[in-house]
Amino acid sequence: MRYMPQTEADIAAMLAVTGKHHLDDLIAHVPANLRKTAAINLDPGRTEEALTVEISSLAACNAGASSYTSFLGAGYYRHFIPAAVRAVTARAEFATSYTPYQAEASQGTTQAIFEFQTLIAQLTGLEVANAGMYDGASAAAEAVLMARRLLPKRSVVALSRAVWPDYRATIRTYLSALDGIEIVEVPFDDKTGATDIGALSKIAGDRLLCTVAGYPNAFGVIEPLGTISDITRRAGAITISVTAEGLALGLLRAPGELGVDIAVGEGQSFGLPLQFGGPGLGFMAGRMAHIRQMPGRLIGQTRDRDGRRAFTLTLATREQHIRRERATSNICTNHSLCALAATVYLSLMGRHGLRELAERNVELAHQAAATLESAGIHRRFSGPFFNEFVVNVQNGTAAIDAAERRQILAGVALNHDYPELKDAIAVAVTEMNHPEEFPRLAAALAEAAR
Amino acid sequence: MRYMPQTEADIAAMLAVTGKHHLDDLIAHVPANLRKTAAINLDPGRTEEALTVEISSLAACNAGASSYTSFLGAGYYRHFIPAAVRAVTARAEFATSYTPYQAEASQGTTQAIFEFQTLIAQLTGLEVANAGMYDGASAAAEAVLMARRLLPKRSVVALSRAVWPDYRATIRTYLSALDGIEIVEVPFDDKTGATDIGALSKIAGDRLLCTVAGYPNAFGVIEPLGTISDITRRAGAITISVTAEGLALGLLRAPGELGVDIAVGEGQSFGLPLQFGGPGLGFMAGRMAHIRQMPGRLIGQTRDRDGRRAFTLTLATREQHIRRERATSNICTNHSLCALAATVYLSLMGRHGLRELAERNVELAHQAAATLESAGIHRRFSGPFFNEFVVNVQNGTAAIDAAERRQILAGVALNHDYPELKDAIAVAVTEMNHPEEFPRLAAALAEAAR
Amino acid sequence: MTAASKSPIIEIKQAPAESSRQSAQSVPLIFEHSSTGRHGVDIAVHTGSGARGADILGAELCRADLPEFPELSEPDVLRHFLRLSQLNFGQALQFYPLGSCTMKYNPVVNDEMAALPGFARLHPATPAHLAQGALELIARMEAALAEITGMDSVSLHPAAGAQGELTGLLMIRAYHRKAGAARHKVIIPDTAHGTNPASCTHAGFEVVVAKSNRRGFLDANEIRHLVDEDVAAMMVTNPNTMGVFEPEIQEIAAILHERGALLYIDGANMNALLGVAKPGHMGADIVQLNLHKTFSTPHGGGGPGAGPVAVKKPLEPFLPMPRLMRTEAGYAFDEDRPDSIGRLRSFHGNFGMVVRGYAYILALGGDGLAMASRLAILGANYIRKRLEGHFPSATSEPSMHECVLSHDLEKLAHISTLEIAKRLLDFGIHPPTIYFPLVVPGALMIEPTETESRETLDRFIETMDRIYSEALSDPERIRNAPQSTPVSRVDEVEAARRPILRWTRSKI
Amino acid sequence: MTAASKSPIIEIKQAPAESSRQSAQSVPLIFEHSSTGRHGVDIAVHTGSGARGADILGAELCRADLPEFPELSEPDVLRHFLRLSQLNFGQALQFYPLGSCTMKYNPVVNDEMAALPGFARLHPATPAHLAQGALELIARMEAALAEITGMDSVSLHPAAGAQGELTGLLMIRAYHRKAGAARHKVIIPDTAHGTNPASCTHAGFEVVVAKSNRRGFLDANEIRHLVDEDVAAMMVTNPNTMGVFEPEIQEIAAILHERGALLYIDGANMNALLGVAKPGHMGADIVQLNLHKTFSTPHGGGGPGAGPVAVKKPLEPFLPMPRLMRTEAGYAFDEDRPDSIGRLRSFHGNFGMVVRGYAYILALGGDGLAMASRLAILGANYIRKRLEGHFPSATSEPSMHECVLSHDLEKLAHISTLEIAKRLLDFGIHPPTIYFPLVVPGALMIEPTETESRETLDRFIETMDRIYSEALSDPERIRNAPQSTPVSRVDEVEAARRPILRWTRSKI
Ligand SMILES: Cc1ncc(COP(=O)(O)O)c(C=O)c1O
Ligand SMILES: Cc1ncc(COP(=O)(O)O)c(C=O)c1O
Repeated sequence: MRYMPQTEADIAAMLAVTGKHHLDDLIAHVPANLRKTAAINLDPGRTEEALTVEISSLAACNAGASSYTSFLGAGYYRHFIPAAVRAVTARAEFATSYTPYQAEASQGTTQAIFEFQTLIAQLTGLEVANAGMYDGASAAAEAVLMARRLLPKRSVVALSRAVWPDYRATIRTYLSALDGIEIVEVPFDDKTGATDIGALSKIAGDRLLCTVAGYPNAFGVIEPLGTISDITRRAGAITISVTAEGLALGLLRAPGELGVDIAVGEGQSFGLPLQFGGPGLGFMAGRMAHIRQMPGRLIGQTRDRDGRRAFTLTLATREQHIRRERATSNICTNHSLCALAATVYLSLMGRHGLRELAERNVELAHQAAATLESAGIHRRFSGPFFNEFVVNVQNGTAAIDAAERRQILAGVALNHDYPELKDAIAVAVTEMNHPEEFPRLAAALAEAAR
Repeated sequence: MRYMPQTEADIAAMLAVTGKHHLDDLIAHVPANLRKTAAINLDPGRTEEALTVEISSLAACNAGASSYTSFLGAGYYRHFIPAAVRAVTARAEFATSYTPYQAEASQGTTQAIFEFQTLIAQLTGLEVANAGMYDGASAAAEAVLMARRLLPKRSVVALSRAVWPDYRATIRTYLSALDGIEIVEVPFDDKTGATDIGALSKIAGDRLLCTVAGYPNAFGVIEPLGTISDITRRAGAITISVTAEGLALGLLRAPGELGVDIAVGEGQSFGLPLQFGGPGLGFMAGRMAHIRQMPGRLIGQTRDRDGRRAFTLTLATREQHIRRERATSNICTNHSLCALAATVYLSLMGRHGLRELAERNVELAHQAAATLESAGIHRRFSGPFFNEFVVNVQNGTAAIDAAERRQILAGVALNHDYPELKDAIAVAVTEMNHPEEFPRLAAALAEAAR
Repeated sequence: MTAASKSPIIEIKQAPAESSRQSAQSVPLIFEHSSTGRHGVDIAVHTGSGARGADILGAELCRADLPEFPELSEPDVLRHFLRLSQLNFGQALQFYPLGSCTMKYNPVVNDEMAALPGFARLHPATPAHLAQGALELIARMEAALAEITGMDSVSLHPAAGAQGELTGLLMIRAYHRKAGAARHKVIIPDTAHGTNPASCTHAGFEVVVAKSNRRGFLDANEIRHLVDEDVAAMMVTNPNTMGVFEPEIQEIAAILHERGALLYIDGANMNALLGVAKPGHMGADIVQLNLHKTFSTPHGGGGPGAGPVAVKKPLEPFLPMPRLMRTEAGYAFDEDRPDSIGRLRSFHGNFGMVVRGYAYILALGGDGLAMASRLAILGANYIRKRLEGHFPSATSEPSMHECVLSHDLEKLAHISTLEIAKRLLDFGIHPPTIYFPLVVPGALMIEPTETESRETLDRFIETMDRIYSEALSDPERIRNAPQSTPVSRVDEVEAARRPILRWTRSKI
Repeated sequence: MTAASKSPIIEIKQAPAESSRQSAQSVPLIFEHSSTGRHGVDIAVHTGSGARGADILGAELCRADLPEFPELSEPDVLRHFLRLSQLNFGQALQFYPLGSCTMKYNPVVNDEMAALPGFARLHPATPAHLAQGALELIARMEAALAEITGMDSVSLHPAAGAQGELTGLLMIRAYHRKAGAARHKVIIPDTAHGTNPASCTHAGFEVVVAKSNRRGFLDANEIRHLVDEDVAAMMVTNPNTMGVFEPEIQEIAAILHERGALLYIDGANMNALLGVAKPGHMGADIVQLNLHKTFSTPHGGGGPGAGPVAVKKPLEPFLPMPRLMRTEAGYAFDEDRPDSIGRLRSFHGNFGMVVRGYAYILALGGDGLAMASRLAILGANYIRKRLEGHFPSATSEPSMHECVLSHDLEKLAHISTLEIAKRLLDFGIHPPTIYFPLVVPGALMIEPTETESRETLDRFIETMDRIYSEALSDPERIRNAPQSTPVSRVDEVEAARRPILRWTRSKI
């Protein structure tokens, strides 16, 4: 088989060294009953050509990937990825290396991740970021666990209902095993679509552990993060901001500036393909004072024996391989190559490009909203939004089907996760959408609404 | 612009050093009338996204690339290319380096090309091969020029009519400027499709410079190369074999074994995409005794100052940059990255894989021929063939159109280049064709023939 | 032996530290060669539809700037990261026998398959009927992994092995809850990987450590004493981190089941078991797999990977959301699963890794997978045998796909395992996993994998022997290693003492 | 200046030759780590349709074997070539100011465009109506290059610059023949690139050398004396290989035309002329362009490139076959062109390179191209000025996109230009073109291109100055350079004396 070099002769020679005659002699000590039933009943191996044909035919059965005009978002966003990002992540030196345990043979990975940590810290306006997590949802859950370690006596998690359903579900799962934690869902303001500040204030007592709010939130609405963190801070609790559309941080005020203690989010918008939802990239930033409670890998700057600057994994005493059952997290393999992609992407976009792109997204999204408005399709919420907004359409799901018949994926229906928003559709607009698409969308939805 | 780093500040600072104020001061010495009319009237630059969209839409307008079952060959062959070939040629160290003038900074390229030269020598059964030429046709022309340098007194080039039309045309163009050369076209045997030995014998006199024959030839027929070279050698002339389907050399007797002096051909089958016909890869192998008349680059093995094995461009005294008007060829930039691709491809296929693939091509092609035969579509020639053969179909071009309506590209009509073969179609069959396609092809052609 | 293996061991040697240390290999930080006004992309100009984004949102919502963010041209950004790549070792370039990590060849065609537009551009919220190809691939992969492990159902949801562990443990918890029992202990062997105990804590369990015996495996009797009705499950890595197949695993399973506890098998070492023994047949109730180990997806410098969980029928209702189901209309996700533990992440798992793993399984087929494990085991035993003189095995038991070796150089020459590891770098070989498992002082945990040639193993063996002699003849040389890498020995203590975790202008 | 440019010049230094020379970087030949029975591909098994290929053809047609052909697994083949790649410099990784070669950034997106299945899988014999996208791209590229050069028609047929020259010269020949004249001389300046005279000979012309004056350009009067009715044409590279714009080019064109001769402009240096001056306006009748220089297609270690020819109306009938034409049915190839010189290769040119070049033109647009030339010129003049102290310009004329420098180190320290070049390698910089043009003893021909940052140019300048001082203070160091490359100075004389042009078993 092409991936395995051993020839008959190699095998014979190696067996001889081990004093065995047949390959199976090497596993003779494995209980016979197990070996007898171990055969794997799958097709014989395929040539590279055959497997390429077979998998390509599966890829071809995903019409949604190509032949539709798309306004899908809801936590994953369609953005253009410069070819240079792929040119870097394809480098075998990056792609086929392990977690950089041997610093001297890993300065490429360690320096790139150190740059990633810096970029995330700069974007979030916080002091320090880790090397990345699996995705935005698990990063959000880990942030709550981190808050808990920082304030072990507190028990109430104020979780905005306007945080993405996937994220809220993940937080619930991660917390499900912890005793004495109470998750209180903070309603959203039915008009603005932002977290209900009044409701939050009521919850913000001395049992409050942390507040979790989207930025922007699941409705694309830009939360009044400053107010939320003021209220939370006054209660002596921790503010966690959750961002699924990382691009927004290129234009919106930085969470750190607004009093957030832990900023987490999804980095998919930073050069990662949609890939049907994974792998994505979780990011987490916080305060230096909290560093020992931060989960995940950290790369630090140090020196080599000759005084040259070097980078290495550090503060590992927080981690599972040292701390075992007392580790801050069980994370080991994270999403390093995705963090590298984000580092290349953000370096290419740079100081001005990222902001310009964010502005362009805002502009296009508002243009789309206006086009829909003039077709009688109104926004459900009045709060300011970034590149995604919610519209109300008579029998929303039917409207989505109608649009689909016109080769348009109009957006994501919210009724499943928000029964109270029966006819609401979340529409995402990025630089991949062209203004000519807006009237087509409006027409399709308006017709269905009639 | 993203490819150019200079900022306003850089430009100002650099201009200051050069004592200029404006960029255009640097070209003030260029005649004003030229500068005035020099503006380039083309669209403004495009973002990477925009150019990707625009070029992708052109790529999408080539239905022939994807949605048809294809039997096209006639000098370029459809073969599977392992992903590992692309993984190597994509390496920036290979792709963005120049011709290896500085050996110490080019051992990657020089060693790979040394390996290429060896592989081609092994395939052709000759002593030495060069670093590659543009393509098979120009390599064939250069081979005739080389023969001429070896036998300056001789004038007659016996060019088999069964050599590909493109190749013959190229040879004529390259020779057009040389005085005293006479190209005599050797007819092919109307039955076998091989070069007419009788006719060749008549031409093989003391004015014969060289004989040029395909192996296999334009009809896919495997020429009696041994006989051809015997006749040629007896006349004291040089035998040149021309191979467009390089894969054939993995199974057929090596030209060198059969008395060929110079073996040239096209290496596209060795891991190069069809790419609408270029870039391809010319290869040339010959005898060590003739090396000083060989055109093109040569990599040689030598040592560095510390005695370590090293590789370098050598025998450059044959070349234009040293020899100028007396150079063996004017070639400078060749197709080095294509030669690298071929080196990787041949290394992957290896000693057995290449032969197995060649055998599989023979098997499938003969299976296809048999299927057509039983549908009443007969081979035009009786000579042994590799993976391409010629069939006769009533009003051939009409038949091709009929097949096309059934999403089949049945082959290449020969009537344009060979008026005497009015209804002949060259059908190529490779490992990319699946046996189920053969009855469909037979049905389509048979119907049209009726 | 071929020329390659006959050729003398080659060592990268360099000059006295001083000179070799100002290597042009060192690359400034991206922020340090940034220059105001440069950009690596061009953004389509404002359509003129109306106000600019910042004006639309208003100043109080927008940040002033992204100060200190990089400003470079595309060529300079690319050059920066290409040059960084040259500072790394990688499996594709070097032998990388990192124990417990299965650094096997990552087929390049798999990356191309994942990048097919039909997969790469598929949005996770695409209506199921427009994503049937992706869903079918998921279904096929679930079925293949079930067959390979001998389990009943598979979920591709978890992002990595550790998340697979957490998933499994939360399922165990839910299972007992459902049965009305709140068992709160999980037994873990002392040889377990760190993620095992960490996952237990995160799943709300208390860890009970089981000692493996001096032969390096678990004693059923020992386990019997530990299991009470407060024990929810036992987590066993098989083969364990000593590279030893747990011979009494079936008895252990029986003991656990008899007391109503479950057996979780950590399948990170599945590369030893393909077609050799199925966890399902050992009595496992839950197994997690690491696609980035056994199934060849690239490690990427620390992920992304994927950690599917496979379970037996009784646990199926507890699998995380969403579950793929077959309807007459085709494949769809089932969101209505009352007993499910819920989600541990967004969407449908690391699909890009699933495509790669599936391509790998197609390439090898059932028999190829079985051969892979046998050759991996052969390689480990070959190395173990040939090195036994200087680096004896930490166990008398047969090794599976990896071997754990020890040495006496600490005693003889005050040369530590770490120093041996660093010295290996000078020969262009990535070191094995070291100081793990914890039960073996100074352990060298070597996993060659089935994709490395005998010549490569021989070169490693000869290098290890050479280092052994060198330790006795010239220990300084080893203490000064590595000499050939872009940086010399990195000061990790300093890094932890004064953490510098980001660049700031002042730091230049 | 930014931190990067302020940072001290970094040099790759290594140990005394002896030690640094047994670098693990040296890679055995692919044949040397081949082992009987290994294979890097699996071939689909024989369908059982009938006999095997070898039996079908019979023994006398088939070779026995491919003895000595490589036998390796896929991982080992990949590792071999990846490791070889690490022994190369490349523009993407190092500054590569090779004069006359225009080593500018090669945008990676261009490679992706060429690899689109619609182009990569398009067979050259595809019926035109099924390849309209490709044909339209060709048409657009022809039009763009005509606009850029100020010429009337373009053919993308030639595979490289030299083949473009041959094409042009054969057209010139055909043109005169058609006019009933058999002119057999072509005038070429002494500064011409070697391909120019070589192409002339291959086109059946006799070369007449024109001296450029001591200021480094051509004298119209001088030319006037050389032109008689036997002169078919003059080939001029503009800017010439001194990097100087030929100020009298228009007079020269007039002189030639007046005597019925044609002007061929070698456009290899077009990177200096974009939006600056169009060859067509200078009086050129034929121009060839090198897409792999001006238009950013990768050099690939020596190709593939593409060498389109652009001509004025009167020469259009002689362009090579096939010609693209627009019919009401769309684009098609015109095979019926009686005056055409015919073909110089198969099919329709190096289409893959045409796609890349077109993508580049789209990316820059008209203004971007004009800016590219201006910045390329700025860089060359900046380097020339800053180096003039130690490395004076070989001409007093203003430089265009490249500068040709000389030095007195041969005299002062017996340090040759070659040694300076080798020493540059130790600083991670690829040397300029050396000893060319031939008219300048020990020439250093430096072409920085517009895609290199000022910091990169500064580092080069500082390094050159450092080498100059070193030549005086420590010449041995320079004579022993390079020290940091995988091999030390390579013995090219030995290579030519006893040519070893292939591996053979015995050679091991
Ligand atoms: C035995 C074992 N279990 C679990 C894990 C954790 O897997 P991951 O790194 O994918 O989270 C590892 C990885 O090193 C391992 O070796
Ligand atoms: C001035 C000049 N003319 C012609 C050529 C030949 O071009 P090519 O190498 O593409 O054949 C070159 C290439 O070096 C050149 O510099």
